[in-house]
Amino acid sequence: MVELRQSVFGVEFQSPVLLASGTCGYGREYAELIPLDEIGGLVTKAVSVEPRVGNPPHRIAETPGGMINAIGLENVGLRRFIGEKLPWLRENLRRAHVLVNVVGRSAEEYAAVVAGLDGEEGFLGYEINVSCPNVEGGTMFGTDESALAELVGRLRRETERPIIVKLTPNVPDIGIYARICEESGADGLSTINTFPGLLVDVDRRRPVIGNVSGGVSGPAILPMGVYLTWHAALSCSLPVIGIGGIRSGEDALQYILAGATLVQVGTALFVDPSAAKAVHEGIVAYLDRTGTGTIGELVGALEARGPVLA
Amino acid sequence: MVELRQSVFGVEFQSPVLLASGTCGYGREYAELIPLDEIGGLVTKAVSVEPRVGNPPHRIAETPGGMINAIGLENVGLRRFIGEKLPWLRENLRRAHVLVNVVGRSAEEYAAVVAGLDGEEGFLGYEINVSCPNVEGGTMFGTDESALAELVGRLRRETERPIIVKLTPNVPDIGIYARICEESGADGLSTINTFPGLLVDVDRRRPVIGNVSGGVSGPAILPMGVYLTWHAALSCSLPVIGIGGIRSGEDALQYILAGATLVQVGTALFVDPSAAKAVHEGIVAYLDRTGTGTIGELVGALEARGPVLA
Amino acid sequence: MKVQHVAEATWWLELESPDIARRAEWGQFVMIGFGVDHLDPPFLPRPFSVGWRSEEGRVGLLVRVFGAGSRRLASLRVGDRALLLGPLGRPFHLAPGKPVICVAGGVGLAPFLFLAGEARRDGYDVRLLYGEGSADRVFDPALIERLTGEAPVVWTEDGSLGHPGRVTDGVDGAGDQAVLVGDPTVLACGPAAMLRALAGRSAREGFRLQVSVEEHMGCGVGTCQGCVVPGADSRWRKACTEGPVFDASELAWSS
Amino acid sequence: MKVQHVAEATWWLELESPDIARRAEWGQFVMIGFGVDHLDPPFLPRPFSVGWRSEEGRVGLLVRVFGAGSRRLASLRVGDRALLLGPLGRPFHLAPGKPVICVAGGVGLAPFLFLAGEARRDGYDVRLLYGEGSADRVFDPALIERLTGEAPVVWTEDGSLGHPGRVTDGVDGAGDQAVLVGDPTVLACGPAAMLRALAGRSAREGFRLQVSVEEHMGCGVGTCQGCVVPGADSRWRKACTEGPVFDASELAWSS
Ligand SMILES: Cc1cc2nc3c(=O)[nH]c(=O)nc-3n(C[C@H](O)[C@H](O)[C@H](O)COP(=O)(O)OP(=O)(O)OC[C@H]3O[C@@H](n4cnc5c(N)ncnc54)[C@H](O)[C@@H]3O)c2cc1C
Ligand SMILES: Cc1cc2nc3c(=O)[nH]c(=O)nc-3n(C[C@H](O)[C@H](O)[C@H](O)COP(=O)(O)OP(=O)(O)OC[C@H]3O[C@@H](n4cnc5c(N)ncnc54)[C@H](O)[C@@H]3O)c2cc1C
Ligand SMILES: Cc1cc2nc3c(=O)[nH]c(=O)nc-3n(C[C@H](O)[C@H](O)[C@H](O)COP(=O)(O)O)c2cc1C
Ligand SMILES: Cc1cc2nc3c(=O)[nH]c(=O)nc-3n(C[C@H](O)[C@H](O)[C@H](O)COP(=O)(O)O)c2cc1C
Ligand code: FES
Ligand code: FES
Repeated sequence: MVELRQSVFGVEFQSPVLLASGTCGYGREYAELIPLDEIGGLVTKAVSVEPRVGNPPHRIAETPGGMINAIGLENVGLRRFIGEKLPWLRENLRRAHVLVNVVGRSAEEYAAVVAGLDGEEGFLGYEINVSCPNVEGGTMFGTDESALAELVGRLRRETERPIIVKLTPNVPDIGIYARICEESGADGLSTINTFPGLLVDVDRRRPVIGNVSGGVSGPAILPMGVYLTWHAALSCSLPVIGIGGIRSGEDALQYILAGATLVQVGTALFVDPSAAKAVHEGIVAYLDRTGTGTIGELVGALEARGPVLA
Repeated sequence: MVELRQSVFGVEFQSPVLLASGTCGYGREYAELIPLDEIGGLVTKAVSVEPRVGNPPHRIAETPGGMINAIGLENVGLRRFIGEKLPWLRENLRRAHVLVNVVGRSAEEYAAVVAGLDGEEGFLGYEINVSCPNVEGGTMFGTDESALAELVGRLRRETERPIIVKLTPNVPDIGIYARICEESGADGLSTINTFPGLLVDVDRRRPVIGNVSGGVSGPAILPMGVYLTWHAALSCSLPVIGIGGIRSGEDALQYILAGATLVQVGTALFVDPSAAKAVHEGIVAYLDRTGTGTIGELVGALEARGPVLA
Repeated sequence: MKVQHVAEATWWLELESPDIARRAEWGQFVMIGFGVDHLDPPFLPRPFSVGWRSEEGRVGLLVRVFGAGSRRLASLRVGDRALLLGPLGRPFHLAPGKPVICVAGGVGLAPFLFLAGEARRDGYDVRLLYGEGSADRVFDPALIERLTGEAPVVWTEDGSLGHPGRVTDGVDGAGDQAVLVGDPTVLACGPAAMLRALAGRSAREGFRLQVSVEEHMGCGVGTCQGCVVPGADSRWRKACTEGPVFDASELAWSS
Repeated sequence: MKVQHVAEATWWLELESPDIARRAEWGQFVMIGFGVDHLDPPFLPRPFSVGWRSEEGRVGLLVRVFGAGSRRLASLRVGDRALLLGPLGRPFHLAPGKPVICVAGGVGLAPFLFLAGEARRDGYDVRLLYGEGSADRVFDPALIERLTGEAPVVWTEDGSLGHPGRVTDGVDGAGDQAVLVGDPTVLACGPAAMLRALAGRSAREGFRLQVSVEEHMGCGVGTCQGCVVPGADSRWRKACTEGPVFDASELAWSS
């Protein structure tokens, strides 16, 4: 018998496989297709203080080996999330854990979501999405070192639940941001969010995506995600959740060997909702085949010298 | 008759299609497979002051929708480049233009290559590869604003030939670097170089690539390359060469509509050396089909508002 | 798996899927793809209307080639395996006892092959108006008759087959007897411009109109929020779970 | 295009390519892929030794499945099209009039199917030693005899066919008569460990040894510098243009 359980963020995860934010709604939509309570858990679609209407169509399109999306963080907002979405998760997920993906235009907005949710039941903690444009400063928390430190520090004061910061890939040195999160009191990291991309409809001479640019996800970004996960994990001592292009147990193991404690499956769910369970089973098969007793032995077991970059 | 000629960098390019650095050697290797003198030109493998031995194998591997490489800038060095490689290019390319890709560990090394080459014949100008780790400072010219300004300014004083700076994709705002290049005297930009990636051999629990990490190229990065080309082109008034994942005329047109004056084909040459010519012919067919007289009308003709980022 | 070339750039696929065949309702769709090991288009699965089903558990799809994804589907061969998710989405709703007018533009024909045949057997008076650009694109009327029990009224824009003009002209009864009689339910599937024209008329003339819309889809089940179309109340609607069939009055039709 | 399952995980492909068939030399290889429209592995073309050629312009490849790329090649069907680039690389060089000993480990057999048949016809005394893990992996000796004019001496590690042990034992003449006689040229293709063992002996015992090496390849023609192997002078060698066949003494053999 192989052991996939791990203690992370103060609780036990029965499987390292979670569903990625924005690709599994609020869980319920996939309830009939994915045995949610048999995997590690899921991350909700982003929740903001106020509801957001999101972007005009087309919101998604296929790219070589992946897809591009610009949903625009459409979501029902904090109040309706608590009233309409959280109860189902609370009642239906007994063993799988729920992380709430949080976005805001300002540190205040992020803090308001955390403060507003913290007294509720039915979820474990927060995944803080810092790749969202900060309209006030015209920058992003995820690419501004001091803004990130301030944001994480502020959220830390709002909650004792796990705070996991989801980093953006388009920085020269993700290790800097990993360390900032650790020093500011975060409990974990998620790497990575999507890459900015643009797809042109050459016949209409217009962007395919209504929002012009969007985020690229899927198998195409797998090697970048593994690299950034490895780099982030080596740069701090926080547990890291590996994300990007995972569609098999072997893909997940690339992340785990590179240093991820947990992984998330996103785009692959669209291609086949059973992918999440298949990733879990692929990991089990690998442990079996290689005679590895527990998955913990594999986390960060890659034999390789650290990144060349500082 | 459609018109593919354009005046760029003070000369006429008969085609917007060039071969990307590191994917066409020094031209000669592809002479029998690609009608080099019928396309826009080529960019040589990186040239450094001293020869470089490069990285241990494996140096390349396939990734989903692309590949990863860590050649380690193996090259014959300035002196042998002048003695052994340049003469063939000078004698065999009459209409196609040659750019020499330049790397160095310090501004001095870059300057030495440019100074050493400038009096020679057989090439048009320089493509400055600033995504190469600067061993002294532990950083990269391509992600350090002041180092980049200094480097470009310094090279400007060494030569009157076109200086094209090849930018790295892993920065939060490529527009900043585009403007720095313009202000420091560059004549053009190349976007983009490869994305850092890591591929893990899960059975051996080791990186597939001898150098551990490498650069990801190929179709997988096409939407990122188009986005960054668009962003760079909107951020300055320099001509931009679009690079990343191009394998058809339509791919090239995505870059051109997004603002690229020229394009480069790289990884696709490995898959099929005739890809470069096919890209050229695909562009001709598009101009024909859409009744576009000259390719210049298409450069930056994308109808879209600018990037959301500053 | 059966694949048949039925008109210019148009293929008829029959796939084994007893579960979908049993549960499908008129107007529903399936997501068809090739699983996570497949990177070439269609990497994301593509939505196709259920175009037919058999007692034996086969599902028929009418596939027209637009891009690389549909081209790959059209090149499926006997023995190939595809991944089907469905049946998905809200179906058409017929008003009991009232006549049904189906307006099909191009491959918008697909859901009506399914609906017309079964609804007629259920006793509905169904009229099928079917428009294409030209004759070479028309799905064989004899085949349609075999699938649905009656030949369609065909319109071609260039007049190369059936009535000349647009299928929407057929709603006026142009070239045929009047059709908007007996408080009919009009169902439409086809290009956006065709749906918009009908929606305008439905708003002015007050007939019941249900439209099946198209939008890029990711998941097909409501999780990705990728497939939105504008609602009349300036809220987005998900084409996959709130549609693809909408009451025309529910949507915003401003061009 | 002909595809034939010839041993466990091993297929024999015959492709139409008159130009390659005409120009190929013993030990050369081809890059085989599916063109730029194909993203699934093999996205990059893969190197395979020319395993045979016919007067009529067919080229034979012996393909063993290691990963996704070779699996796709093995699943080619009659009528499928592949892209071939070749013939590429430096061939084996025979010493005129001297006996030739081919040592093949696994699919390292491929170049020798080509060489042994033609070299024998050219009057060379060729002996083929062929090792596999077990009998189910062995390419039918009768077929080898048909292709090369003589049955190989087979070794299997588990002894399930032919001589028990490693094919390198065969060089000692173990289980057979002595082979290293008459100033032979030894040619070897197979796993790195096998080549290393032979290179060590060649250095000690002084027989001529040429080895065909493997490394990941991108371009196959010398532009990408992806395929290097370490040279004895601590310079890298490109397996595609300076190899794949090297004099054993040219390479560094330290594990
Ligand atoms: C509910 C529904 C039912 C449909 N039923 C049928 C049918 O019965 N027969 C038929 O031939 N077609 C049908 N379509 C349209 C069909 O899905 C598209 O033609 C197909 O997805 C095009 O894919 P492609 O790769 O060939 O095109 P692409 O090259 O990807 O693009 C061509 C066009 O296809 C559309 N498209 C692209 N990606 C997607 C996506 N992920 N989801 C949806 N559309 C996309 C766009 O309009 C685009 O302009 C239906 C669409 C929907 C939403
Ligand atoms: C000159 C030469 C001749 C060869 N001749 C034969 C032959 O006749 N028959 C035969 O069965 N095999 C031959 N091979 C080996 C064959 O090329 C590999 O088995 C094949 O590339 C594996 O591809 P894959 O996608 O199945 O494996 P992958 O899943 O990609 O990896 C499996 C193994 O294949 C190798 N590999 C991966 N990518 C490449 C690449 N781009 N180039 C080269 N190797 C790679 C690696 O060793 C890897 O461990 C030859 C190799 C070389 C270099
Ligand atoms: C349609 C879609 C919507 C997404 N929405 C969110 C979101 O709301 N918040 C977030 O942090 N990430 C979001 N993501 C990013 C994913 O969670 C994930 O980081 C990314 O897609 C890479 O993983 P993948 O390649 O497995 O999809 C979204 C991705 C997709 C494809
Ligand atoms: C094998 C290989 C070697 C490369 N070497 C160089 C180099 O020496 N200098 C450079 O600026 N870019 C180099 N590149 C990057 C390419 O020039 C190009 O920017 C990148 O591959 C993206 O384009 P593509 O997707 O068309 O390959 C190399 C790329 C590959 C695949
Ligand atoms: S297709 Fe994903 S929500 Fe409709
Ligand atoms: S495979 Fe490209 S140099 Fe050898």
